[in-house]
Amino acid sequence: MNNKNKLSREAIAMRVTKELHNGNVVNLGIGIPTLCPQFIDPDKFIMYHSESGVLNYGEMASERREDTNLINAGGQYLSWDNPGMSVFDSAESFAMIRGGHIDVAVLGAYQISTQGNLANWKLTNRKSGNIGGAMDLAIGAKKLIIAMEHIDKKGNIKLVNKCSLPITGSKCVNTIVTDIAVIEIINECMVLKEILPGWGIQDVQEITEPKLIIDKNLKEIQL
Amino acid sequence: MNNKNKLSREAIAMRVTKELHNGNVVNLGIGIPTLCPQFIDPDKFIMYHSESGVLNYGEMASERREDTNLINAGGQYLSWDNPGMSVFDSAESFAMIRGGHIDVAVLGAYQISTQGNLANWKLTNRKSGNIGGAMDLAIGAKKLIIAMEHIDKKGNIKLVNKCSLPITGSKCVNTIVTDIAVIEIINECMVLKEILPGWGIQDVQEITEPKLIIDKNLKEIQL
Amino acid sequence: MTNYSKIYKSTHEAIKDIPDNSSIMIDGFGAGPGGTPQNLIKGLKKIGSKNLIIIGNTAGITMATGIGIKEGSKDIDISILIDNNQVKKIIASYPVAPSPSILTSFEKAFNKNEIELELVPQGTLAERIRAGGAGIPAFYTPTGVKTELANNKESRIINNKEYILEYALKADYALLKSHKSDKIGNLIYKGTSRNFNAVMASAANITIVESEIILETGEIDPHHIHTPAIYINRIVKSYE
Amino acid sequence: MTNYSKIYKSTHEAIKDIPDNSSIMIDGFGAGPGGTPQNLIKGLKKIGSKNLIIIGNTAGITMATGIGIKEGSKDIDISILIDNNQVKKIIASYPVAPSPSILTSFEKAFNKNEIELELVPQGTLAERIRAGGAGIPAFYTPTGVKTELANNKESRIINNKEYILEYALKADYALLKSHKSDKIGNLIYKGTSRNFNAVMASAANITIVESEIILETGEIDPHHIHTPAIYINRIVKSYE
Repeated sequence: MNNKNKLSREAIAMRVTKELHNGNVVNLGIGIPTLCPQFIDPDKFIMYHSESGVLNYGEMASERREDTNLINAGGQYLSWDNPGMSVFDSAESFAMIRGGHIDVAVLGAYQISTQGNLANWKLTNRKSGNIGGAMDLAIGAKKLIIAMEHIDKKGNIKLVNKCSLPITGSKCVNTIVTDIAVIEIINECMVLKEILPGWGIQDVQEITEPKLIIDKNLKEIQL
Repeated sequence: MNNKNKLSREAIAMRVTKELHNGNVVNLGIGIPTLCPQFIDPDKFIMYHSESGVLNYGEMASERREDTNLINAGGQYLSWDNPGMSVFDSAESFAMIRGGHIDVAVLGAYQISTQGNLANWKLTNRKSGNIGGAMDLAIGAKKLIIAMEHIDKKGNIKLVNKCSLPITGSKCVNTIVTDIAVIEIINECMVLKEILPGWGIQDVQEITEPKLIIDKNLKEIQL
Repeated sequence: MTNYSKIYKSTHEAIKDIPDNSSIMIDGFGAGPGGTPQNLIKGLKKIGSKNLIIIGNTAGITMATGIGIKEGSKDIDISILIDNNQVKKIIASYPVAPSPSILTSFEKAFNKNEIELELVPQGTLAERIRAGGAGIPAFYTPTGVKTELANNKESRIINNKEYILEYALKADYALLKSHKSDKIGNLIYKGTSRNFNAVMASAANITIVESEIILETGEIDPHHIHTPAIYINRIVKSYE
Repeated sequence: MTNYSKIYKSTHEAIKDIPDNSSIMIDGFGAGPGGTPQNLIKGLKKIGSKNLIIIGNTAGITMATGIGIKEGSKDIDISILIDNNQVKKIIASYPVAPSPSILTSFEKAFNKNEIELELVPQGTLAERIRAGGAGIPAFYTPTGVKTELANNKESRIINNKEYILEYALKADYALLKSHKSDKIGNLIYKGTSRNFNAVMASAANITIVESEIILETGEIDPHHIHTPAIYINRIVKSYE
């Protein structure tokens, strides 16, 4: 089964961008989510927000113009050139998040439960983990999309009945885009909406702990 | 007794300014307090704050340069020219007040009780009164000075055992500068510190309901 | 794609969907016309929506008192909505004229029990609106403790000091006035006209701004923006 | 009298009175050196005050990870205070390196139980500090509800949604970095280096800023000031 084709990290990001609509304010977490902007339909206007205190940022800075005073939450240098960018303090940055002003947050995950609980800040083999802005984004964004590989590198299942890792937020996940499927959480059930060609429902179910509900319009993943 | 000399409103303001120290942040209420700046020792640097969202304002604007976009809380036009002025929003303006960043507030009063309760927002013959920033200033300023006439125009006593009018703040008044005396509230007692020449202790007591404690260093009012 | 624009063709287009029974935040510190979205208020009178709840610092004192307005000015305030019987309730800190001898439109209606009032200290009003925009449902504050405004409010001792619990304020609409706006709604206010505008911007479902100057997106230095575009839904040009 | 000045002659003069057992807010978003008051941190190492509580977004991850710093840079972070055994407790949202394979000074000490940690979500940290500066002793927030951070915290249902109660954070000192300051302490930050600096400014008993550029009072447009002078007690020039 694991020999079947899977989407690349870039292709996962590409699929996520179909969930981002014209005029949306979007916060992208570290990892796969950061890959999204390059795949956005150029007709769409997306305002990107970062916890570090910046709205409507654009490209990464070219190497010559890197400025330690303009970074995203992951410490990447941003360009000063995006028209309409604004900068502000951390209280304002999180007022935007907690206050419901972010339309979509895209984050990674260690585990997601069928209730929509998200675990993405702490592993059991480490005495502490990093929360950063994840707990605020999890409960504050109007829509929370998780972009991740369906199972982890060691083959452990990430879509579970109950998170064994400490959770980041309760009942907060709306949509999960993995390398083999698109799943929505509806009424505390995982609903299989799209599936990668070459994968059968049973193949996906085998690496998904909760019983999947199959959407009556189940489609192939559209990129 | 009422034929005795009393301080003018300007002289009350002049006495108040002796309580304002170099480097202080000061908020001045409408009425007598507004008269203070003209009497400040020019060697003192005072940063004036107004609830309308301005810090370190200076003179009133000359008539030709009045701008409805730069006012104090009383609606008076301020000059754009004071070096080091800043403007900000109302949440910030009151964060400054409530957060204890105002060294001295100078307000007027209808009544003050011996506990230091202040009543200055509502009269009984009117269905509503104006609170504005008074309740925030009353409890937020590090030191609250009241500048007022000792009795009102109808001869009613304003320094009382218990306020009959709705209060603005509880146990908040520190110092009272009137047209005949300077009184400090210490341990819920009114302590007579200074008295206008020509007035005897008994004269002041007659128009002051609480029993005055006489400071052992009772002085004439120094202007 | 920086051609994205939130600009509406006219005041009327920007506000015509405001229904009866809406709650509306309207800035204007109240001591003068600075920061007051006068065209949006006039437009709101024209469309005539009824039973409105208006949230602002004053209940409209500028027109009746002349405070902060220049001689011969045609400045208006929310009194025109009260006179037009559109307002059922006011939430404000400074509802009446400073002098009891001047009766504003609000006070006349209030004395006849034709309008409700929720009186809120100015700092608590600003903080409740900020909380509404910032996802904070309630907070404790020292302002108003042991006053009649504390009646029926929860109180609590924290570190030996008494506080009362205040709840966030949100609204269906906010009507703002800015000095400059770019096409996506990054705003700059002038002087003290920022005061409640910048706080209300975040606390409404739909925030509409009239701006004296409209700039191309990219013309404002990111450091100079007072209200980031995230909070703004609709923009109209302010005319004299 | 605009000759009034809060400028100190040297970093040492500005911080030499910081005693043992102080709580100190230090900005630096942590993902790189932007906004970090590196000279004040070095000065604090020199004076050697012990048993400090440090409040910041990270527990010092820049030096160990290289995140956000340029090759060959000599940028430092609060790790130098931890290495010097000056810190007893950290309050932060992002205390360790993103990769478990990199051990920061903090994580080494933490794994040996030589240092305490209070972990706070980033937005809650910012809001608790803002509350500390704004006279709000406590507030309810949705962040962290039903997570292990909610253990031992009061919770409350408001309008059918669950929230937890969080308390204000204040400190004895705040150490800031600004791009510009005038002589009375009106500050301008550059880009995202504003983030926790502008919030911490208000929440300490004594706020000390190192500024890249020092201007005469009056040289900054009142509209462009990010942190008003009311919050600043001491200013020093930042040197490379």
